[in-house]
Amino acid sequence: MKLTTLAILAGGTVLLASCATGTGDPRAEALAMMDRDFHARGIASKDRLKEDAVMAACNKYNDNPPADVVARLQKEQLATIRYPADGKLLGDWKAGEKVAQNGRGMAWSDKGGVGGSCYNCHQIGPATTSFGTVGPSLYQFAKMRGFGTDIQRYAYGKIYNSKAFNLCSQMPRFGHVQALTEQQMKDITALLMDPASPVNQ
Amino acid sequence: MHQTRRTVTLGLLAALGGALLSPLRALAARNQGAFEAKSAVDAMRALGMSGAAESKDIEIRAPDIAENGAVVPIDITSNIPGTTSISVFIEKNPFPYTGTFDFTAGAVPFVHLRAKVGESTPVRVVVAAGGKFYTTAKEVKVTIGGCGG
Amino acid sequence: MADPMKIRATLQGDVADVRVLMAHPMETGQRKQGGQVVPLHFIQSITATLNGKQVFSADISQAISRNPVFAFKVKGAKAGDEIAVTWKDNKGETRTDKTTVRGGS
Amino acid sequence: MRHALLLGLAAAVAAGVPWTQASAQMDDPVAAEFDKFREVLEKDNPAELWEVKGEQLWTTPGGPKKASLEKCDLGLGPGVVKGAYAQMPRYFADVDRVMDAEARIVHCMITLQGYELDKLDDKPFSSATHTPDPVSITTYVAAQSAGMKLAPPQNHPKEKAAYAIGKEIFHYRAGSYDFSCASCHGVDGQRIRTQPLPNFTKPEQAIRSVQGWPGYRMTGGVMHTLQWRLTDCYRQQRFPEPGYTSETLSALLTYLTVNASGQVYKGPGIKR
Repeated sequence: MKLTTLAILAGGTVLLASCATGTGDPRAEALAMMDRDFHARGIASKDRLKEDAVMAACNKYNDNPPADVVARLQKEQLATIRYPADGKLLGDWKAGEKVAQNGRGMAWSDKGGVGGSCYNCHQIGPATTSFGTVGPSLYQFAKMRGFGTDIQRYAYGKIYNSKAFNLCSQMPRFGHVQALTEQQMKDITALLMDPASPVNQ
Repeated sequence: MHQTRRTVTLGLLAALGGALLSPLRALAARNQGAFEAKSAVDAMRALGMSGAAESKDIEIRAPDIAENGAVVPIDITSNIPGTTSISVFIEKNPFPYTGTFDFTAGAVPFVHLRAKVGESTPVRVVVAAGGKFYTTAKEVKVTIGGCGG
Repeated sequence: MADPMKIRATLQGDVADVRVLMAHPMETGQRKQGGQVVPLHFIQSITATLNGKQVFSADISQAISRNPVFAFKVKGAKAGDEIAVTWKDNKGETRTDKTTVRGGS
Repeated sequence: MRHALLLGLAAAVAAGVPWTQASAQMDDPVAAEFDKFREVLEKDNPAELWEVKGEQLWTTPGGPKKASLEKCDLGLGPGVVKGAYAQMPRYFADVDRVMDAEARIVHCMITLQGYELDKLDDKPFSSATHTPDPVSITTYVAAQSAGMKLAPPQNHPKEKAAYAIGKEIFHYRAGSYDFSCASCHGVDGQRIRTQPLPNFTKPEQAIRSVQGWPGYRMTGGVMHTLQWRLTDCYRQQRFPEPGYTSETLSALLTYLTVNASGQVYKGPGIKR
């Protein structure tokens, strides 16, 4: 009896906090709990806790939303990509290597100076053996895929907004969330695409 | 006058402290020159260990690749009879000379220590035995781990 | 005041295996905290005695890891013998802790 | 044999041989080398220094009320420490919520010793020069469960709810980089840089989320608890900060610990 009362009370709190339609819905309760428990720190504002439409679909469907949802949202994400106004997609691969090595930025302990964190998850240049394996190897990226403009646009676009190509990709949307500058993204694209880059030797 | 007395008192205190701490080490002062040397060769020269002979009777057990350069475990055993000390030089550290371990009155010539290793480097060991010096080295690699953030 | 060491001395035959944990920052003088360099602060010397007689000593540098760990072996020890370890750092601070040798397996 | 293989592969990689040829074999020798020396490091773990300190803090009267923590109920009755850590997180009726070990210890410090939460959670994590008391106490409490099987209860409805909610939180993607806990710890056999990433959704790997914590972290040479581990994961996930000893962290710890149920907890460990 007492337990029931407590459960109803607890359910009531959840209702107020998250507008969940019923009690005992773990996802709704999780959202309400996190909303209560997280706070802003440094540059990491509280609104980062909110899922946008893409993450809401990925979270709800365990990274595998229905095809029509995927098609609609990917189209929207594709439309967010801003290609360089000067039409040049390739920067300096040496600068790109530095950006790729740098794993800092965007955390509450950071102030500025965002890196691409690329090596955290990908093999890229042959000189670095301490690379992650969360993402595919990018070694010989253009050598294997071709050096053409279409591949350049794909590489730049993928860095800018990975979700335009694979909705629930684990890769961040570096341009979309304004983590990397246009120049940094050009430089990383050059690291992957420049025939002189060690990636393509 | 006052100044002199204070200096004398301090000197006595230091001597006493040293004596209480370690009757043997009070005699051999810390070799500051060796600790401040920027190369293993210079440090060994400062310690009078130049020209140590290569020896297979010194065992160094340390990782081929260290998980974290902040804490690299090193076991050193000398199988050379009459070993009195083991000295360690981490060659590529800013100050390679890491320390000397002295064995007296029945201590087995073995030491386990953990050191900071800044980059991949040979770890050189010099053993003193019967007034002579013997040496060997082992390569330790240091990698980048984690997110780097 | 410095925190106590943790010393273990276990017999293996007539050899005491002595293992020492020390609480010390071992600052290299190169680390920065809040934009300021943390000054050099490290243990410089260690001595160990068996029943008051010195058996092991060391001069060490700041390259020894923070919260240092050392192990050494003393021959001719018996259960109940006293092992004492002393360290002294570059600021003159010192600490001595003792333990009793225990019979091993 | 293994040694030769390792060196050979390291040389091959250094010489620029494409990783695809070397990677399959490379992972294992490096991991094996790390494991071998992890054993050496664990044999004498500086964590013991904080275990001793934590025991003192547990038994010595302290705080504004000058009381010890010996009446603190960690779930097995007032003052029972042995085995308590292995059976947490659990539901506590006096607060009507599920609490993990550190959350419960902090609760006891507040109710029994008279500390204020605001002071305890101002700087709750260890730095090079300071280890907060709850960290030392948690290390002591954890050590009293060494060698025991993890058995966080799943009887009370709120314990079951905490597991289900924790599972949702674990998989919740958001933040600037769209990361969830599962982004790194939801797939087998991945690494960040050279750091292997266990898959915590699988029981046999989930133990690695609990094992070794509280842990002496070689980076920085500091003692850390699971509260720190989860909080720092959220920092690297580019999330805002979760509250110290919050229900969110207890729910996540419930999910992780229940997944590892039945496996033996070895006590405070050493971490990279």
